[in-house]
Amino acid sequence: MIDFPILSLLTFLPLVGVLFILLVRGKEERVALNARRVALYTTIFNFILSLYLLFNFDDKSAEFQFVEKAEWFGALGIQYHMGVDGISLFFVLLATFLTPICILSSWNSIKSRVKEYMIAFLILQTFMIGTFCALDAVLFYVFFEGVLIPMFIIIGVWGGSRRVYSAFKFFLYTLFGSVLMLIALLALYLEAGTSDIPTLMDTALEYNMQIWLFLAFFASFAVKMPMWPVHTWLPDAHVEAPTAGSVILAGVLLKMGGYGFLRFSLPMFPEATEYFAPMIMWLSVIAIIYTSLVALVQEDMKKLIAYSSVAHMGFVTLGIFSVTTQGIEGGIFQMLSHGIISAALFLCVGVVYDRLHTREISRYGGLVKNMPKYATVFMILMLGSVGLPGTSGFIGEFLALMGAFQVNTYVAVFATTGVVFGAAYMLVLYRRVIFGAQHNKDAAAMKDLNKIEYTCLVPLVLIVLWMGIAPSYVMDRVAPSVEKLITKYESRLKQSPAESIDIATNQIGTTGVSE
Amino acid sequence: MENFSLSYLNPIWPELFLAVAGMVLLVVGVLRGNSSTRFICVGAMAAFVGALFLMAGQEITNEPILNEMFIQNNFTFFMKMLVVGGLITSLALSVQYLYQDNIIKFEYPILVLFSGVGMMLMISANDMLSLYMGLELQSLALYVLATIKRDHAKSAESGMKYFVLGAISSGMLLFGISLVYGFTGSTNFDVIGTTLATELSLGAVIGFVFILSALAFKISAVPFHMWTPDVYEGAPTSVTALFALVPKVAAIALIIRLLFVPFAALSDQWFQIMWLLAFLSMAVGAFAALRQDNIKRLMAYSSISNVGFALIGIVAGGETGVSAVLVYLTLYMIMTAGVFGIIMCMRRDGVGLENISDLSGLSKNAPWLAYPLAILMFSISGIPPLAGFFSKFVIFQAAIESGLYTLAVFGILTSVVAAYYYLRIIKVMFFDEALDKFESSIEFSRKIIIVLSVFVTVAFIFNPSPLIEISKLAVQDLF
Amino acid sequence: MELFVIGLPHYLTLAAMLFTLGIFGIFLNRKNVIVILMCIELMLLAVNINFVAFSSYLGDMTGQVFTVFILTVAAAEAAIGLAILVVLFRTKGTIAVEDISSMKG
Amino acid sequence: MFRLMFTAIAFYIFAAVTLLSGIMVVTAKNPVHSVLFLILAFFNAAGLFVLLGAEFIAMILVIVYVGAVAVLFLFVVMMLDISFADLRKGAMQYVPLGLITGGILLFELITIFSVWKFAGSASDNIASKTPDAAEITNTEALGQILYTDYVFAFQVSGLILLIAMIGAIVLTHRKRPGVRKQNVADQQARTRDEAMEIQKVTPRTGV
Repeated sequence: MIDFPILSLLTFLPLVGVLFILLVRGKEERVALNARRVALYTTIFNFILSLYLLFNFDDKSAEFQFVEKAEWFGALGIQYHMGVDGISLFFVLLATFLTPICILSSWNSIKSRVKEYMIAFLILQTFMIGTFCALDAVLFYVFFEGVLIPMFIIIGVWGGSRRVYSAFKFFLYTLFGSVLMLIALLALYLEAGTSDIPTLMDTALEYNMQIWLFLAFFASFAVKMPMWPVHTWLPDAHVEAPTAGSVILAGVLLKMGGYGFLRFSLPMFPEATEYFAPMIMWLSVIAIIYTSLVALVQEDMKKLIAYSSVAHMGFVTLGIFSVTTQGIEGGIFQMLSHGIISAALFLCVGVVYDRLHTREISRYGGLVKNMPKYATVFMILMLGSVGLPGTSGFIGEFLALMGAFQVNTYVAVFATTGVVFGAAYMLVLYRRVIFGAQHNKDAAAMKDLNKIEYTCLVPLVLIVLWMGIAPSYVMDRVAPSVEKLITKYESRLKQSPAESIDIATNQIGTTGVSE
Repeated sequence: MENFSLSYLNPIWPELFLAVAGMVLLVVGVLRGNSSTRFICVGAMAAFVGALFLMAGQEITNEPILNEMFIQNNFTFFMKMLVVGGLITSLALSVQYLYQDNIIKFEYPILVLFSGVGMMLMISANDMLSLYMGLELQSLALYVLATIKRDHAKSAESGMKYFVLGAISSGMLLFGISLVYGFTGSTNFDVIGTTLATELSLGAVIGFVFILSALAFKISAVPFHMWTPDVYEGAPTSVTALFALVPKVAAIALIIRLLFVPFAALSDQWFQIMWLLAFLSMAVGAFAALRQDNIKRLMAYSSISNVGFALIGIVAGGETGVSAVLVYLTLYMIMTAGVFGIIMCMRRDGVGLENISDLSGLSKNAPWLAYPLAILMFSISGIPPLAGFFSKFVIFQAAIESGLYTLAVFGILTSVVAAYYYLRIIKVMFFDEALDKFESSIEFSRKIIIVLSVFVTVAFIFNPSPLIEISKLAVQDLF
Repeated sequence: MELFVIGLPHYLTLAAMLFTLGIFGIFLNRKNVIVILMCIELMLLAVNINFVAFSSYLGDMTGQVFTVFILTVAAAEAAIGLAILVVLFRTKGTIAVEDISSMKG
Repeated sequence: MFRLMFTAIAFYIFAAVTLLSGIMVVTAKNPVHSVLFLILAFFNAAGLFVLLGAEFIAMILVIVYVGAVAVLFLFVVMMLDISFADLRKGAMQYVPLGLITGGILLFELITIFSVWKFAGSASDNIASKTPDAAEITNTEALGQILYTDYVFAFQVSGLILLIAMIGAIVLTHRKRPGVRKQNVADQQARTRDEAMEIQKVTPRTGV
């Protein structure tokens, strides 16, 4: 189809930007400006390059496309293997799309150590794109885990007052989950003799093995998602991270968990998935309802949106683990939609935070009078987050719930109440910030969106609307891959009827003796 | 004897060369006094480099010579390369330090050189006698090195502690050797191996346990680790760097050879012991380090936990396990070299600093130190895409392959705990307020070491295969 | 009559007792480095008895050769140990080992 | 029979004295006494070695250990002005722990020796057979293998002694300013011009 390694180019191009920034010398202000520029140009160019990916993507095929293979870890037979299918395509785009916006949004708000900041973001982009493109489990792990380094630095250096605590919590929570995944990955590698993801998807594993591996992978992805009850790092990280950090965290990093479920858990451990799916669906429902309630009482805007993220991710896991076509498609769509909406919402918080340096809801009010553009943008996003028909949020939630209905009515009914709560806290937020009396003089004097903020927010709003009105563009590309996933999943389940569900008697947990 | 020709000594040439070079340098030093310290340092490094070349040009014989006391094969070749590389690194790091810290003694590089000879002999030992002699040669030199800053109470204390515990451990080693000798009638590794394979006696097992505990002391595996933090803290930093880089590698090489050549038949027994040592080392190394404020002590506990990880590979055994240990040691050594290079740069007003809090805000004052250290810390905590991840990867791969699930899961969890204290250093450097600047003069050789260390750490991901393949080749002679 | 037949076990038992005594002595005299050094010498003596006894009963010279080298090395070790002791005394004015814990773990 | 009895009695005496003086080394209040008891222990161990037919080792033990090492200990003990009373304070608190550890260790070791058995092939493994004592003395036998079969270890022991020497010097040797030493070369190199100065002394002025 094409001969140039577009995925590698996409992944490693940001590093070229890093090199350029490293070479920048001179006065501090000049360095800062140049660093911003280099970062912006690199990421924009990367985004344009990723559009090429989109336009050349064969929407009939469920196979991996743009595949690249190269020798890497020859001694262990681990390859450098990249490729995208319908599931990962849009996540790559999400990553390339949000990064320039992040860089633009921190154009003025980041004043210290600009050079390092931009480097961190570019490296982060490399890891994010790599995670979604990797078709080798070890390669995936390298990218997946590598994200921790720049993110730790971003939260810790440019974050708020409790940044150190949050950065550590973020790092250690995520690390804890993913090291368990590493062990599982190694076990998987030894069991199947390869770490190639497409091959692993076709490898049938023993039932007990599946259960253990599923749990280990689940530990990692659930923390990353994050699922209740391991979500507690997220509000802290969001609150303390700089605006762009929150944007990328909510927009892309959380999706790695959901993507991991689709890439590993479902296709590789079908029996285990079937066994655990009901439990996970209930966990999702708890997440939706509980965190919505928590969000309702938040006084901090970022915290509120953070909790709403957990709730929205609940819909994602609900959809994915219903293992129905609608459910999974809904889950993916919800992830994409949430990636855009929550990113934009965090940007909105950033806009007012830059002006007033507080995120307390009660400090604002009546912004509609002095910031009409802002109020409009915020409204569309708020409605998207609530899931109003015509916005992207609606499609995702609706499909996910449809999927859940087919499997378990109770779960679906409870989850639906979550939608109501979701509407409640978002509307309350909107009313308190945008309407009401202008009791704070400083808030009343704030200027409306400036050019940069406008440039950041408008594309996001347009995409929210476009995805809501014409979801088929995305869906058509996602559908074949999802279809294939489901077909394989079901055929695998039929092939090997679940044997006895007796975990206690298996041998995996005990220590073996070396030969 | 009449057929004796010099070519018979070919396998031992590098050691002979080093010993002679050491003596020549000693004479030069005595004649020219302490003012020649720098020259002698360079001379010792040159001697080591010469030994590297001699080794590289050697033919691998795998035939024991000198009354079957000395053997040279792929495994010893790999380990000696590592040891000599570590020694060159530690000398390159210390030259400037010796002058800054006023340890201008020409004996310093000579002791390092002879300790190197001892380690090489130890690695190549094929007999309990040559093992003991090599071990003592290196230990004695290291005892003196730990104490070398003699008008400094901490240095003297650390030397004393190291000496006392080292002497006790060599007493235990000898007692074990005597029992093994008594039961098998030989001190030769191969003979012991074949004897034990045919007949297992309780006495030999007990003797073996004594030997193993003595060597556990040398690698500071828990519960034989008590000396490590004190010695690391008290010894001059250049000596600490040496301790962190080299002797453990040599001792682990020795343990591997002992476990897989003479005591291979006792694998059921040593499996349990090593399992426990690995488990405890990882646990203590991770948890005790949490409350350290001194960066040298922190590195001591870090080395304890890293020894624990290396031991996992030994427990896993087989070609995969042992070659994983070699990969692990190599990468750990490279990263540690960089870390100590940076620790040595922590100086203000002519005083070497050792507290983690002294690093505060380093990323603003001296980003060229802070970023390398951060990279190395991330790497040691095993975060991809840095080299440290791959060292953990091969170890845990070996563990899983041998079904050591408990050990692997426990190890990986302690590595999360350990990540916390490595992160703490990064936090101090990046998130805290800046203090005064460090002294800026950094010698060229130290810069080179830091740069190389960071470069390998970052670039290892691009081609990890050669190291793994070489280490696989190296361990073939063991099985 | 049994009592008069001195066999290998007699020597080994003696050596074991001496060795244990050495270790016990180290525990007992934790504060006094110089006695610790002497205890180490006792341990080495026990080892030597072991080696010579084995050598004699196996009819093998290796054990005796080993002993010769142990004696040599032990002499070197004692010299270094005492030198370090002297250094310690000069800098601290005491040889008490407990004072050595000015470094806290 | 008599010979056997004599050997047995000698063994018991030597062993008992060795052990007792060992105990005294450990428990004596004054380190000087410890050293002296250590010397006694060495002497008796040398006796045991003679009983085992290792005269050379016995000799070396006396010469090297008693003559050099123990005297070195004595020297250091007396040279350092240490208040030994302080050193013993609180020593008793470790006795229980020490007794328990030592007891367990001893029990285990003696248990092993009571079931003592050479490996069947142990006597086949012998590297250097002890020659007949009637033909060749112990010292000569040792000498014959020490410099041939064990030349490697012999050389390494040389290096170890070198290290010990360097170590002892580097740690304890101090340049003492103000100590005048004879320098033969300088003395020899002196010329008359340097050594003498001829001055004209005018009367009643002084030099």
